[in-house]
Amino acid sequence: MHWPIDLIVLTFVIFCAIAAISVKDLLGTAILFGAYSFMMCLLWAIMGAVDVAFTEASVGAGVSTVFFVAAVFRTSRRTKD
Amino acid sequence: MKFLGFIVVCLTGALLLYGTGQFPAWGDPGSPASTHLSNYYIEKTVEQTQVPNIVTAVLADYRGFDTMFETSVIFCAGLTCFLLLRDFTEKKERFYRHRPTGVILHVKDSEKVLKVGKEFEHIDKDFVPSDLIIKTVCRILIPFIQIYALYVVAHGDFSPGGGFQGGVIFGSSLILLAISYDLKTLVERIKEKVLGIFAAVGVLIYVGIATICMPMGGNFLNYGMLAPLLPGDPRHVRALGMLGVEIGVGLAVMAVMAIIYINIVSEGRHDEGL
Amino acid sequence: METIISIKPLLAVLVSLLVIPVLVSSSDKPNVRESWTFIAGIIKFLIVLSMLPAVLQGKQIVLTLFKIAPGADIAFRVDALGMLFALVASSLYIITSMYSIGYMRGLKEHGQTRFACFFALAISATIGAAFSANLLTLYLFYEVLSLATYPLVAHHQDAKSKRAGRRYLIFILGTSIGLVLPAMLYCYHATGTLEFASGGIFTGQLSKPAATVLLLMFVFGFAKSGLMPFHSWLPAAMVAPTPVSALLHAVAVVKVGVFSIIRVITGIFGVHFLLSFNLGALVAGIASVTIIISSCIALTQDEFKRRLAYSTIGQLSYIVLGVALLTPKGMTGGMLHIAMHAFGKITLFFCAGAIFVATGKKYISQMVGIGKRMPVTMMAFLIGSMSIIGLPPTGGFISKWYLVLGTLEGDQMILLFVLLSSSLLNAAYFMPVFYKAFFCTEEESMFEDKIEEAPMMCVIPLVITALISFALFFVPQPFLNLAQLAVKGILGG
Amino acid sequence: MDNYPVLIVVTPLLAALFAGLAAWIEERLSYPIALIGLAISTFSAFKVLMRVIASGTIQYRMAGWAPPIGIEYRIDLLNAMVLMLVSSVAFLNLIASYKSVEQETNDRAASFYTVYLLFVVGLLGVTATGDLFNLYVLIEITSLTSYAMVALGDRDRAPLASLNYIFIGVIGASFYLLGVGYLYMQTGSLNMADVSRILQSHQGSSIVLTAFILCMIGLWIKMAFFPLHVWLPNAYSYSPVAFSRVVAPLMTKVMIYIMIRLMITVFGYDYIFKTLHLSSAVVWLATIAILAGAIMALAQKNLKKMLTYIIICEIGYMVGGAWMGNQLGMTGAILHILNDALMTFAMFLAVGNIVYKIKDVDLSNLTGLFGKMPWTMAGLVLAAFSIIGVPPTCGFFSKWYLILAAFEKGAYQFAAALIISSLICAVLFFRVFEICFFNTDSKDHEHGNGHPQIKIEEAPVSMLIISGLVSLSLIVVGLFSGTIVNTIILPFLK
Amino acid sequence: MTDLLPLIVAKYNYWLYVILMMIGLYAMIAKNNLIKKVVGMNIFQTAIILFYLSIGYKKDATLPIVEVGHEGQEAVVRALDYINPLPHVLMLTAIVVSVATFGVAMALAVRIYQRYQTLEEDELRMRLSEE
Repeated sequence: MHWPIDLIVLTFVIFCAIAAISVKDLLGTAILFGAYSFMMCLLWAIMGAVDVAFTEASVGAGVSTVFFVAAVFRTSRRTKD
Repeated sequence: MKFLGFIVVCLTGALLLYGTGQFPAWGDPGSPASTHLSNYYIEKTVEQTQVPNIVTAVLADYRGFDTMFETSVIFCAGLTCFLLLRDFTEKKERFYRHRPTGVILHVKDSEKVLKVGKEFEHIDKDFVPSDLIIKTVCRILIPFIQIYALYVVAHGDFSPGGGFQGGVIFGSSLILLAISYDLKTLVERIKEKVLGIFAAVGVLIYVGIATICMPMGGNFLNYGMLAPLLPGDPRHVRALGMLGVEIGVGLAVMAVMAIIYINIVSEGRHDEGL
Repeated sequence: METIISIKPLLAVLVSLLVIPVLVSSSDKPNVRESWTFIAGIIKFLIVLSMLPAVLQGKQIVLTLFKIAPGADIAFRVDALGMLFALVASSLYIITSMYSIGYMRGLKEHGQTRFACFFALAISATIGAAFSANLLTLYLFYEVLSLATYPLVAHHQDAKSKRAGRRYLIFILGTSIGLVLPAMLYCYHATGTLEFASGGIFTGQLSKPAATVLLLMFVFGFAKSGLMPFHSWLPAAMVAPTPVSALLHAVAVVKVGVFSIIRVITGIFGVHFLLSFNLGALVAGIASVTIIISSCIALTQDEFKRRLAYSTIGQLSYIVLGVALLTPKGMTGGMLHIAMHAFGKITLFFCAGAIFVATGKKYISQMVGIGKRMPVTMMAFLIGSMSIIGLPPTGGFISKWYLVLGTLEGDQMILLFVLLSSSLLNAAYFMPVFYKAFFCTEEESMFEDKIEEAPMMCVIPLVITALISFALFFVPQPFLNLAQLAVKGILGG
Repeated sequence: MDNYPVLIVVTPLLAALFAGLAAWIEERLSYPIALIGLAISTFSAFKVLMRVIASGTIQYRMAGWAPPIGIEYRIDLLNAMVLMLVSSVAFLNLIASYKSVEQETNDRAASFYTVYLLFVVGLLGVTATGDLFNLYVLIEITSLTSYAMVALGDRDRAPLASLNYIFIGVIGASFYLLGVGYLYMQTGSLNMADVSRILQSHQGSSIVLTAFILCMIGLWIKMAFFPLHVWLPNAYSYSPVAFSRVVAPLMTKVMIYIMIRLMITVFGYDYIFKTLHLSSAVVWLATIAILAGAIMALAQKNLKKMLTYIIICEIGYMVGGAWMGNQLGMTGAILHILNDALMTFAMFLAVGNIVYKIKDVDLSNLTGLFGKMPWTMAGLVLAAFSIIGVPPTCGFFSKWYLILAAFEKGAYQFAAALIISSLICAVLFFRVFEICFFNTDSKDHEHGNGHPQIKIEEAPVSMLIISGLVSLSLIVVGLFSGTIVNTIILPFLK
Repeated sequence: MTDLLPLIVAKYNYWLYVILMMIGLYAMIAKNNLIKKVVGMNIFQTAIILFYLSIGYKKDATLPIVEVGHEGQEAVVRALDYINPLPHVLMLTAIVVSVATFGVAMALAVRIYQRYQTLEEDELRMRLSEE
């Protein structure tokens, strides 16, 4: 087991998750969300779920983030919380 | 609301923690989940389907029925975005650039649409990207990304990947095109109609292959029955069936990703956007 | 007991249902529509009549339609009591249809097709209730009747009828869903059957308090019987056109309520069961209170139809009282009173309607001298009111006679007193009308000379019913025999 | 080889795809395609129902793999009944929808039919499947399509209603998915029958208990069981009529079906009622749900909104019946699935006709409707009677079983709630009838001579016929409820 | 206390999933901005995926791709050597579902913004009650 890597990634995942929902700028949320997805994907790759990790890398960190940015582009970056 | 949310969250958390108490240790090879069904898949897949990537085999064959509906979900998402956002009316407010002089015209509230050609160029109101480096790099990259996507689809039987991942990557390459140039470039290259047909056809390939198995004498989705239709070693017929299905998935996913992106970013007008 | 399986009861119910589409399709041809109503009424009556001989021979006609749950089917059974009621309702339906033609056309009412359709539906439900073999079927037809009557009550579609309709529904639907339904389901839960049996369906499952509560739920739940305190819908419902008040609120609807109570007392609880807990007296008490109070209220009413309505409330309680005596004579009297009161009261309502058609007057105080202008109507009124009061030579006397005998048989002197005093009250609220109508000078008369009798279609029916009331004194046989047969069946004699 | 079970689900799916293609090629083709697809599906469902009644449970192996390995369709009497119900309701509604879809989504009718068919595919698949995870995927199809449909409705409010629906719907589905995960962890299997077999030996496990609670909460959210109902009224009342006519009768009922399926087939009676002792608590919840639904319905001023609260009230009936823990209760709940679906369908068909004519169904807009749309109103009245529980409409008979079950268990509060809700429904509907029957502007005329002749303006015939048929079927089903109970429900429960 | 630490360590993936799930759920319920809610929804869904994958993990096992010799030399496959593939399959489907939902949610957010010019829930509620 690569537990140090594991632990670092885990910390990042939680950090990104909390940051993504508490940043006061939606574009920032978008990027943090992408980072969260990517960290998650790393975690899964470590756990041996390569197919899922691959999908998450292309979907979560890729397309979803783009959708997110597109939506923010068409709405607003402003958020109260 | 916050307080209520907090309580609900705590209750859920408590319930989940309670359930966690009797979990088998993490990674225990003897846990029920890792012994009951999974062993069958691991041991029999290659023998029965000739596909070394067990995940692909389970996905497209043993549990192919799930995947068929998963593809339908994706199709449905694309359709929903189209239904929700697509707006066939032309925007009243437009910007044009006079090519020779570089003067920008701002047309407000006019039914008349200037003819776009040598003289005038329709430009986006909100976002006008014109970075030569990005354009050039993307121009070079996109074909490679697309080839990679095809590889992911085709090689899904042997390595991680498959129709879904390949489709998403292909879709991303289209989105990249839109981002690096502009939306019009993408929409001109691949018409909305083509995307719509691709999405439906992709799912149709899947369902069609599954359905053909029935008149061939097997159950729904039983690729083994396709042997008379396909060339090559009859032992590989299941692998071929899966490949066909994956292509369908890839096609559908690619189209749907593009549809969702285009519709969101242009608010359904398909003219201007990121 | 011998039973015959026959489709006739179903036919009797269906006839007027099946005629509804025909009525709707001929809505723009009033004459065609009316003749269809007639034809249906007559066929219905004939079907009912054709079952009479078998019933008089002590046979029962049964038909099971749908099996819902064990012991609770949708089924018909024609026995003497049901026959008696069906005979009254179906014969009066023909007469009322004739009357309503005269009445509705005389007043140029709107929505006559709708009126005819719901009338047909209501009478179907009445016959269905009469022929029900079990409580479930009875409840079914009871509810259908409640709902079919609503558009009739609210026929005028104005603010007043809206209020009346609302009150009608709150009382009728509220009690039937809120009281009868749970009581019925509890019975089914306790016994596993809802079939009317001559000895009742309970075999010791109930303690006295439970039985009391259940009985009260039934007695008050069938609010159509007008027992106090669930009576006030009936006067309110008098805003309906008179044919409705006449057939439904003097015969069909209210009698279905009373009939249901009789069925529950005799078929569900059983006479012996009630006797053993002495619950008959409870019901009789409620009935006597209703009799006295309603008669007193009737004295104060000036609107003709409302006075009649309060009179109806009292008379209905006679029937309940008679059955609650749980003695053979008393029950015979009660059942007989279904018929006798029906013919008497419908005559009175017809008269009220005829006066309204001819003069537009609704209040008794406005009727001074009307007897001179409409002598036929008022003579019929006299016969009708005599029947209600219970004076010979009218049918009312016979039923009241049996009721009195019943109280003596049961040694219920208080009830005897109630009966007699209420007869006096009856006379007190009817005779002034008659007095005002005839005994006045020409100057006091409130009517012009040109006022004449109502249209023929109004007058003929009321003459017929008056004559029948009269004749029933001399020939009470069909009804009397049926009532005695029913009592014999119930008491297992 | 007999492929009817899978044809029930696959033909609408194929039809959806072809309709989707037709949207881009020849728009007019999509409606007939959809119609044919659902007709075949209904026919297959009928065949399957007949076969199941005649010869018992049918198993169909997808891709030919034996059950725990592959996915199977296991169709017993309960499934077959619900399948028949879903497919025929969807089919009839499609016939009735032609005009209203034209009216409401003029330029994208073809896409509408595609989504509609996918929704039906989801419902049918959910009902037919014997695999826990397949169930999740299909729930997601139904959910996703219903988000789309809801958002297509009222231009202003529908998107927000739909987004809230998404949030809650995702929570519900995810809870269910988590529950399945817990079950998978305990048993290693996803096939319902297999899971059930393995669970026999894990009755006391906290994992199973958590799985059970998670699944139930997930489904309760999806079916809008009282405290979790907030999404339903807006979502259903703002959606297009053609869709609310099918989602209102079917969606919650199918969720109830899943709940019953999980209770009976997966976790088992013994586990729920003998090991857990949750029965009384849930029956109390159901009682509150019934009363709350009914009372909230009283506060509504819009016919469609009012009906959605009545749906919430009816859900309480079924949950309460299913959790009563006796055979009568389960009978009542299953019978009520059928009856409630039919009566809600009849109700929404009638409301659809009204909406077609007068757009806004605020109660104050309904005056004089009995004159204007007599046939529609006749359908509405029948449906209302069924909801109130007037015999011989079918609503009465399921209530009959439910109340008896409550008596048997001694849950008198539940029986009382049923009766009170009936009374409240009576008040609700007669309030509507009063508005439709009396003209508010009518002068105090003594004798009706002032009634203007109201011109009849009925909805199109295609809508009327379906509405009438379904309303009449309420009585027919009611009268034959004994037969239904004896041939389908009781053999299933044995 | 001595056996609590190993318990925590042995199942830390599960604890993590519970925490992520709580974060996601909290964001969905308590956040005011609709897009934030969508993010919460996605976190919630990925937490479930993490849970499933944790079930499937096997110590000392490798990726679920069988090493096949060339042309017919099929080695004996030992189940212990490979990670459980079934959760992976299920979660592929779940990811697809979640991205589909995400796309639809974003489209709806755009629609709502078009109509009301805001994505804050309290402001939306105010706008709705004004009308």
